[in-house]
Amino acid sequence: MINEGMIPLFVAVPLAGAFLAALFKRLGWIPDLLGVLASLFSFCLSLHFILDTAPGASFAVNVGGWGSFPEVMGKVVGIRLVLDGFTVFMLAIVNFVALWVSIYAVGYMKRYTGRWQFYTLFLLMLAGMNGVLITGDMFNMYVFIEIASIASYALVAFGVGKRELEASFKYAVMGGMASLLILLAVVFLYASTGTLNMGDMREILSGTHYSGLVYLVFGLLLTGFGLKAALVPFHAWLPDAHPSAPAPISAMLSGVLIKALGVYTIARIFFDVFGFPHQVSIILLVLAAISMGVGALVALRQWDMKRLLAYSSISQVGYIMLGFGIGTPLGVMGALFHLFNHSMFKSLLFLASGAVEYSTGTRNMKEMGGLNRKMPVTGGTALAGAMSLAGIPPFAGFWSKLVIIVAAVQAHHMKLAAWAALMSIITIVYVFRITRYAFLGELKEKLAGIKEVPLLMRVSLIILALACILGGLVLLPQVRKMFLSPAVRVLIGMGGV
Amino acid sequence: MIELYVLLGLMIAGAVIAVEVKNLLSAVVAVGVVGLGLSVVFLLLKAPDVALTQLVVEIAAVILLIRATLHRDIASKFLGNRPFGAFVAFIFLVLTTYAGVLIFKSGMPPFGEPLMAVSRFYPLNALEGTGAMNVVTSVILDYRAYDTLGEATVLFTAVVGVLTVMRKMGRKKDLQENDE
Amino acid sequence: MSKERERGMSVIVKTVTRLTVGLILLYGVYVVLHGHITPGGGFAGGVIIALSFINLDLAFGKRVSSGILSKEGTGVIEAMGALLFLALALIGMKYGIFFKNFMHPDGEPGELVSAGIIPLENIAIALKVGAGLFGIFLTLIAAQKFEAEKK
Amino acid sequence: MNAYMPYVLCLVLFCIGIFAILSKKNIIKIILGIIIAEYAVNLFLVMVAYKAGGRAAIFSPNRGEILPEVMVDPLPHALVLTSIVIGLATTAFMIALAIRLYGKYGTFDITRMRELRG
Repeated sequence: MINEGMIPLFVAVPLAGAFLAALFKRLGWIPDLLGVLASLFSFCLSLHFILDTAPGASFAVNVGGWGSFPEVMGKVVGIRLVLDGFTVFMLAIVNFVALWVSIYAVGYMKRYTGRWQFYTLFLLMLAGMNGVLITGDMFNMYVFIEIASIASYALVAFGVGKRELEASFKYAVMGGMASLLILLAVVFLYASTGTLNMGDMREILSGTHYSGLVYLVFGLLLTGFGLKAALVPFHAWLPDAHPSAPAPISAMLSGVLIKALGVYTIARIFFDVFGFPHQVSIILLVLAAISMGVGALVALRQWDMKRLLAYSSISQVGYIMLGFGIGTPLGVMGALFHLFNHSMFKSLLFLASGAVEYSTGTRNMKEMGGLNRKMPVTGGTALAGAMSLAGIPPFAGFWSKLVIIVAAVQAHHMKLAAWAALMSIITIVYVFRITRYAFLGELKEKLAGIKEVPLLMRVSLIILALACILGGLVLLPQVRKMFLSPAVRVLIGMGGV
Repeated sequence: MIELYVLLGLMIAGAVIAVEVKNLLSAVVAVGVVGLGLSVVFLLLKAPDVALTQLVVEIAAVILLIRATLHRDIASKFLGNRPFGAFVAFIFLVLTTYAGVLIFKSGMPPFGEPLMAVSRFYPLNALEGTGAMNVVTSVILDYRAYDTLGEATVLFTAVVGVLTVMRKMGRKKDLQENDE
Repeated sequence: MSKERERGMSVIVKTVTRLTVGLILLYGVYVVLHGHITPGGGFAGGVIIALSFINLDLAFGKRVSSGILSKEGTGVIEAMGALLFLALALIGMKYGIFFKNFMHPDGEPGELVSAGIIPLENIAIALKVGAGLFGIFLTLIAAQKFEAEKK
Repeated sequence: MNAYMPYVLCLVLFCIGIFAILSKKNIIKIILGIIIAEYAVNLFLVMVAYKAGGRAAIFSPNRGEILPEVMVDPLPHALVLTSIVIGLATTAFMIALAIRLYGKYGTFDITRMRELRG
């Protein structure tokens, strides 16, 4: 049975989990259980919306029953939640990663104090991301961005060491500034259109010639969301914040948070509300090209495993933005597919680096070596993720990069296509460094006594590795029709192309 | 509307003092002045709910800030600027002001004439639809109650976040990081 | 400093506080309960209630205020307030709509009991905000001892 | 005076805040910058709502009849309430971070916190 009234549960259930975890903090295992159950529930709900509805169906629900009224010419007076193909696609990714990360964390977080705080913040972050995804209201989007952001600042500082606090402060300052810019843009939009609902805003704006004010809004939104997505001129916080967090949180931050808060919002607002104007396309292409280059080249020089992965995230988000910037159906499909793949392999790699740190106590790749012998599961799964990141043919990452490059060629962006291809070669080089120094080679004497990580952590690693290996199947017509194509159609159908 | 300009001028002066003064405690007090000016401006602009909330939140924020700055010997020690950041900030400032002055004429309704395309609905229907005499309350707790849920959650997140960063020890013993 | 934390401020401050703190608390409760009729509401009222406790703590020292409400207590009240608000939203789903104002209409507009669930929501928010802010205050105040242990 | 003058002054306030965030070394000053910029955005919202000659958006039995047509725009007021509380939350969290950072480094100078590079 499908019921659009169930849409608010994506937010309500994780929130209830968070509040209950704070209430029952004394009972040791209750927060863990609540964390896993709430993310399991959201994942099942998103699966339910994918499998049991016609592909491309779109649902809307008015909170409090305040929909459109004739007194204001059919505009929406309350908050409307919208669930369409793109939303479902993102919800499935976010909640899938969250589920396996929460299971992984049951084992991993035994090393830290304050478990209830971890799960409360984790669920708040999940609720914030889900809220951003399902909302159809500009200001509501800002509120949920803030929930997810503040939870992530606190989670980055979870270890309360010098580095964690410093990284968290930088992240909080940058994120706070981004939020202010976004809020300012929302106010400008409200002042000039008189509504906050995205659908109504599109109707009001589509008839008119864009005034200078709208271009100012473009600038503010691109800066704000660019800061959240860590596109290159605005990326300074990411390489500090993502490695400092505990490994499950690094996986969430790099895997899904920057996408839900930065990439999704840019795609949703610029494609869906503004109809993807030409100027934005050019800016996105430029930012994407710089991000790809800087991220990959700096990653080459890193010895800290998590820091390398963080720079790699900047570069890969550049690929996603390249696909969006091209703006053709093929480009958008490549971008969404790469978004899916990046969520899988980057969270897998961060979890694997956490497993390595759990066993060996170090993140410096110079001190590792030959870990495959002692930790076959971690090594094997990390290898799968690394191959997917590098874009070696049978793995999923190859197909998405191929689609993006083909789309760039089709749209006559030859230089960008060549640049993307060159950067994927550099990606292969730094990925090779991870596998070469950490997992292959001679086992260091110091590490002779290490053990494989506990069962729950291994399960998460294996599932995510399977997603990396089998991710290419998303391109099969049957799966694509259900999962990927509706999302593409949402963006293109409304967009300028 | 001359009083509005006087107050705005006072707030800008207070902000400049807060940013540039050497003593931290003076800076916090200057921000308090800006906040109080803000709540009076809210009253002038016919927003009593907002003025009340701003006033009490201002007091709370200043108490917390003074707790953070007071009793620290370096409260009066002056730390300079970051030249690069100041440069970026200066460019941002010039661009935004220029853009703002140019752009307000094209697309913004003038001050004092809101569009009220949607919000025309609320004063006309709030009394019947929700039963609340205070239209702003009817908006925050009925028409847009979902936002308020989010807002309450933000504060909850901040409380848990404060508890999290205030823990003495992040990792369990014998696993402390090297820098500890 | 630590002595002041233990025993509070001078006798003048204590006397004035003793006279005013009840009134501040009462005003906070008034603002919360009349949020749907007059300016104010759960947030403003909740912060005022928290400020009355903070006032007590600053004037009389830690022992008096934590005798009334400890840090643990604020956490419990805060979570309860948040859950109450969420529960009000979820009960609406029984009537088919998230955040349905299911008790409206229930009284003449302008009376204390009117406006459906809005007063209840105000109370939930006030509990949450008041306890949360006081909790933050207590946590940050306890931080004074970090400095002494500085490495 | 120009009909947009209040907006421009508000933008100036915002820019002062952003300037403090980007250029100051002292982390308390950075927090103050965020607070000021936040005030500016809140002020902007309320200015957008103002209607010349309007009344506050509250019906009152004691003060005679208030026509709904002359009320100022209530929606931005609701948004400002939300954004004020969000601002308080952010500020409180950053103050906690500042206290901890002071405990670890013994200074409020952000340029001397150099554990992270790259």
